Amino acid sequence: MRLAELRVLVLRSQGTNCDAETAHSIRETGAGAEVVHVNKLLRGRRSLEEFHALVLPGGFSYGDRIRSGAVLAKLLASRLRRELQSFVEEGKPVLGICNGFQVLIETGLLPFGEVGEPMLALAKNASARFEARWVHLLRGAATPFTEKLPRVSRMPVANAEGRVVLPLGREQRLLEELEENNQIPLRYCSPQGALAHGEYPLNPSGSFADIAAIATPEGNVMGMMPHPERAFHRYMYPDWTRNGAQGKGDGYRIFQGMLEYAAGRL
Amino acid sequence: MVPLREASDEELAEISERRQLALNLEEMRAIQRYYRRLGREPTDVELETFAQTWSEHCVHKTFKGVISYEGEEIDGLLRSTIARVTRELSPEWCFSVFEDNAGIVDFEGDYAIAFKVETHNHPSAIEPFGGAATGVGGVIRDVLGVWGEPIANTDVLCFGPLDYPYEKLPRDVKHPRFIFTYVVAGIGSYGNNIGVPTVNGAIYFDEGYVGNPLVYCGTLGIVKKSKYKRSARPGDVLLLVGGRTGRDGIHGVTFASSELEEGAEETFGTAVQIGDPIEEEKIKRAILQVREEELGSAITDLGGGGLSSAVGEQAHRFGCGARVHLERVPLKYAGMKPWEIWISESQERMLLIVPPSNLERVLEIFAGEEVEATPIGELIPEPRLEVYYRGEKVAELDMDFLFSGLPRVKREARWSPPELEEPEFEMRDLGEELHRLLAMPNIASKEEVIRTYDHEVKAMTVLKPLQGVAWDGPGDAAVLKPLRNSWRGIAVSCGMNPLYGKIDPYWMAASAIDEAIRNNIAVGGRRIALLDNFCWGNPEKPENLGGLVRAAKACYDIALAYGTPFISGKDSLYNESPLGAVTPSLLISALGIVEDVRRAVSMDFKERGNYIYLLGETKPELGGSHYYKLRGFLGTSVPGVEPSRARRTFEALTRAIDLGLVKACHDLSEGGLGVALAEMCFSGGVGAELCLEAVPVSQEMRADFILFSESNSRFLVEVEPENAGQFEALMKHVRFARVGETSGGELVVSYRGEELLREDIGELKRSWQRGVAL
Amino acid sequence: MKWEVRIAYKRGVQDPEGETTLQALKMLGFEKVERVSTAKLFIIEGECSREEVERMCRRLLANPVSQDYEIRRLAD
Amino acid sequence: MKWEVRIAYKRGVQDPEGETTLQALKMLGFEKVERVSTAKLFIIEGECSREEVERMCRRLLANPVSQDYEIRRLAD
Ligand SMILES: Nc1ncnc2c1ncn2[C@@H]1O[C@H](COP(=O)(O)OP(=O)(O)O)[C@@H](O)[C@H]1O
Ligand SMILES: [Mg+2]
Repeated sequence: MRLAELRVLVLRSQGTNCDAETAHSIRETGAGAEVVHVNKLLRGRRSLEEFHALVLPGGFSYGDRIRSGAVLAKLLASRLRRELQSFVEEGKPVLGICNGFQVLIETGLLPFGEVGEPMLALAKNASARFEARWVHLLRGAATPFTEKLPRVSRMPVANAEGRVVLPLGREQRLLEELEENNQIPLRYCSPQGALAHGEYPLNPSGSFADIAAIATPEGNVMGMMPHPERAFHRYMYPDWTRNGAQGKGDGYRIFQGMLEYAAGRL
Repeated sequence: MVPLREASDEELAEISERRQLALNLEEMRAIQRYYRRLGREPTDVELETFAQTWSEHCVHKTFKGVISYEGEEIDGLLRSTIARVTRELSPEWCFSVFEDNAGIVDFEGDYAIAFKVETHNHPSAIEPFGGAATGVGGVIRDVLGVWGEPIANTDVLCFGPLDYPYEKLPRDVKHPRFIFTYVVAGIGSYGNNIGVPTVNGAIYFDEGYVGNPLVYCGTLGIVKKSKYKRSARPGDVLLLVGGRTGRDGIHGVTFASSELEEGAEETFGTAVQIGDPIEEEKIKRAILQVREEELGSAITDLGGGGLSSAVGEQAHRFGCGARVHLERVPLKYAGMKPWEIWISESQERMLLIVPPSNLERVLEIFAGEEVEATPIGELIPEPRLEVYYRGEKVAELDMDFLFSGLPRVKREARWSPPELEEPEFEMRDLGEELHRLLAMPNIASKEEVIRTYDHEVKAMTVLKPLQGVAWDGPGDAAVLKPLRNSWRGIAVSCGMNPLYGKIDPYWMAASAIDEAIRNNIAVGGRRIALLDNFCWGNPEKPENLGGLVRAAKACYDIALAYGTPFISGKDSLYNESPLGAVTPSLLISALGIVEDVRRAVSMDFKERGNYIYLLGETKPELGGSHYYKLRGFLGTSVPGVEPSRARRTFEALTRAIDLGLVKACHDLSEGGLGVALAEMCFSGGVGAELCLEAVPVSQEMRADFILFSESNSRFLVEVEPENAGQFEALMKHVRFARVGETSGGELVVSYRGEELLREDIGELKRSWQRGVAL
Repeated sequence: MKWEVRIAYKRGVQDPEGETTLQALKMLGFEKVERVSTAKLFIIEGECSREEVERMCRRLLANPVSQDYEIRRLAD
Repeated sequence: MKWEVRIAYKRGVQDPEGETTLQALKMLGFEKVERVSTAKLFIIEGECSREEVERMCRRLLANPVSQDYEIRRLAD
């Protein structure tokens, strides 16, 4: 299938606020994108099946009340469970950005692709603050989303709850498992590519093991804290006045990877 | 019914007081005469309507009244100063000025940019989180109220010193640290949640803000001119959309038009609100859809005065009347009285006017976004405001009297220069002084605050508030690229100089304008439009008003000379607390066009071995400077502005930027040359060598004065040596000089062969970053 | 000593989190819930008197204009 | 019926808000405070059984990885 024939669902709910630029990014990468309100899915007016890929954009779904992403996630998990599960099992790509990452964790889809009880959490940043800053990301496990990235890429984060927490007492074991399964595609690092080791602000949230993104073992579902749509063009970079405004940025490569993968398997 | 016709003057005053109407005796008498003519008594709903519609907050009595000042009769300060600039310039690119909730200027094709800045001072003093948050929410609604899509926020905040002793705080005055913390949290929370980036602002600290913190909130939006509907007619439906109406915010405008006295918390406790950004985000989506489908005939926000102001003003605007049924208004809880419903200022509500044939589709759009939308009445041909509650008429007012019956206020204004002296003191080690200046709270890095605000959501922020090699240098203005398929951008900047006002408000205003403009020019902005926001003490005190008049006069003189029209603004008077009047503060916000955002210039030095130019003339103008303040002085030599010379500088610099000759540019403001240079160095990770004797001065000056004078209209510019000839040719008619070169890791300043200062730029940065911790 | 400080918005001040929670619970099938409100707790340990905790509330933790606070001593 | 649900980070999971509050209190001169932790309360009204409230916690209000919940019946 050609990229242009792909139809990507950018799912929004009340409080989603990065849907427009995310849809733009998809279109500029060459695919079709449609922003659809979750209520349309819940009421059966639209269906996941119509689409080749799903993106859960950033924002504050339902005001991030209770916990970031929790309300939207629980609605999806309880009312669209089957559709969502089969979408994932068909191998269609699902990308959660920031709030979307939180949603994917709260649905249980991350880390192992099963809708159900969450096995991870995204907790309040260690600084107890909202953190809006650019970070460096070290590419780890290969996923369709990240394979086109350079070893060290740059994107901005903007969140209050971005600290990945693993189940107490089982952190090391689960971490090893995630690593073995190639499930940690991005980690916070220094400009030179050395792991952040929790150091602030390289790792802006205090995320466990510097985890910035998590994917399923199959690799078609990924959640990431940084915002690729805000690093899509070079002119969006915080230092383009030093290094030039021309060309695409690292964020573009995330969308490109996702879409080429979707096109390739159809 | 309220017995008014037979009331004595004392009784009139007592009624106004007891009902918190904030109407003065003359106004009460005008109302009394009206009812004597009608031959009946007013209802409480009617009285409240007058109180709202005639409040300082809603009609700007002072700015529209008659002021006598130094033998001169000023017939409408707004009209004869601020708005007059725009009238005399009347640029064809001004789409809508002073008439709407926000000023609107052309951008590109069918697109225009709306900009509005508001203040939310009193609420923020009392409930800083909620006050600041609803300040953001309110100004965003101003932009929605011109069918605009909000794209960016600004915030300028003024607090007392963060180390202010607790013992000195009067009862009911919250500590500056408490206010600072929660105001910042409130701004961030609302802006981040609703998904509008906060891209520009400033923070000032001064003793005068202890009792009167100031919170200025601005919003920019994109307007489609062809979809800007203002065509309501009788028969059109009044549609109330958004959150439910509660008792909150009752008497907010009368509150804003009164001084903050002890016990204000109890009296005005209901004026406090927290806000719900998600509700507003939903409203925004629905309104933009209604706009796209062109289903509405008018729109306005519900701000001060709630329904009573919004309905009345809209009907008045379209030359008709309105009929409203208050029992249709969805309430948060039962038991509200009709007048409470009528004037409630519950947040997150808007008023749409919709032709009946479009109503069904509009309701469907709102339902789709999970927003309540309720028809509450309609416009009627008769020029009357009729309000019903459960079938009973609770108010019937003549539109004409309501909108033109307000007796014009007459006020006295007086100003005499304060008795001040120019200080005499010895120069100390300039390296140390520079470190201390950089750490002064007004100058120090605000990064901790800025990073709690999302400044990039929407992916339009091309030049960010923080710039440079480590993304942490202090930018002069933000540049946004509002359209995905166009390189045209806008530059947003601000200027404010509260310290200068303590010497002369005229030069304070002139300097604020100059600063806002030069910040904008520095990044590549042009065709600049201005907004003014006055925060002053009680204007009934002639000394307060005198300063205000002087500032307004400067706005006229300077903005006209610069060719920069005002497009909107606002005044907040009565900023008084048990500690006295606020430090008079004029914020100027500037909106410029950037032809191609790829040519925008950041302030960080880019490379070693480049030339450093200083544009503009340095004068012994240290009155109100941070250098004086550091040494404990105020002084008298407040910076002036010479518009014709400055304009030449601005224009030449713009040409140089367009030709790509400018590698970095920073304006000189607080802390003057020394601070600006240090900022450019540590932001770029590049040192500099500066020869002070090369600086163009107006007269012989001490080295420390050259280094720290705050003369206006100056820039530092980095230019590559191979472009020096072309750059200098462009500057032919400008006072300028090459003052140094970029170099290694140090900032070195010499004067006539003697080294005055040699500092490591990393150390300078550390001093600057230590200044203000959240 | 161990103190529990409970802070809630005063009645009449909006509680969007409570409202969203109510909606969400209903959408998840908990139909019988009628009202949800929220509050926040600070558990403070240290040798502080009740008066000091009061002062903490007024200086930092709560805003008496919009919020009510309640202080409770907990068993150590 | 009226239930109070208390949600807190599990022991062992960092409570950043508690930590910053501790620092802030110390900065304000409350030197004797040793530890601050935070929790959130949901007050739920309606004809629900304890089991239902349990279910609300598991299905929405708490994340079992990072948070503990406690349910308490309040007097009506
Ligand atoms: N409260 C604030 N909100 C948003 N941006 C801010 C705030 N304070 C400062 N900034 C941003 O920080 C940068 C530097 O501001 P400031 O410290 O006032 O510098 P300068 O006086 O040198 O122009 C600007 O981009 C400004 O918009
Ligand atoms: Mg500046």
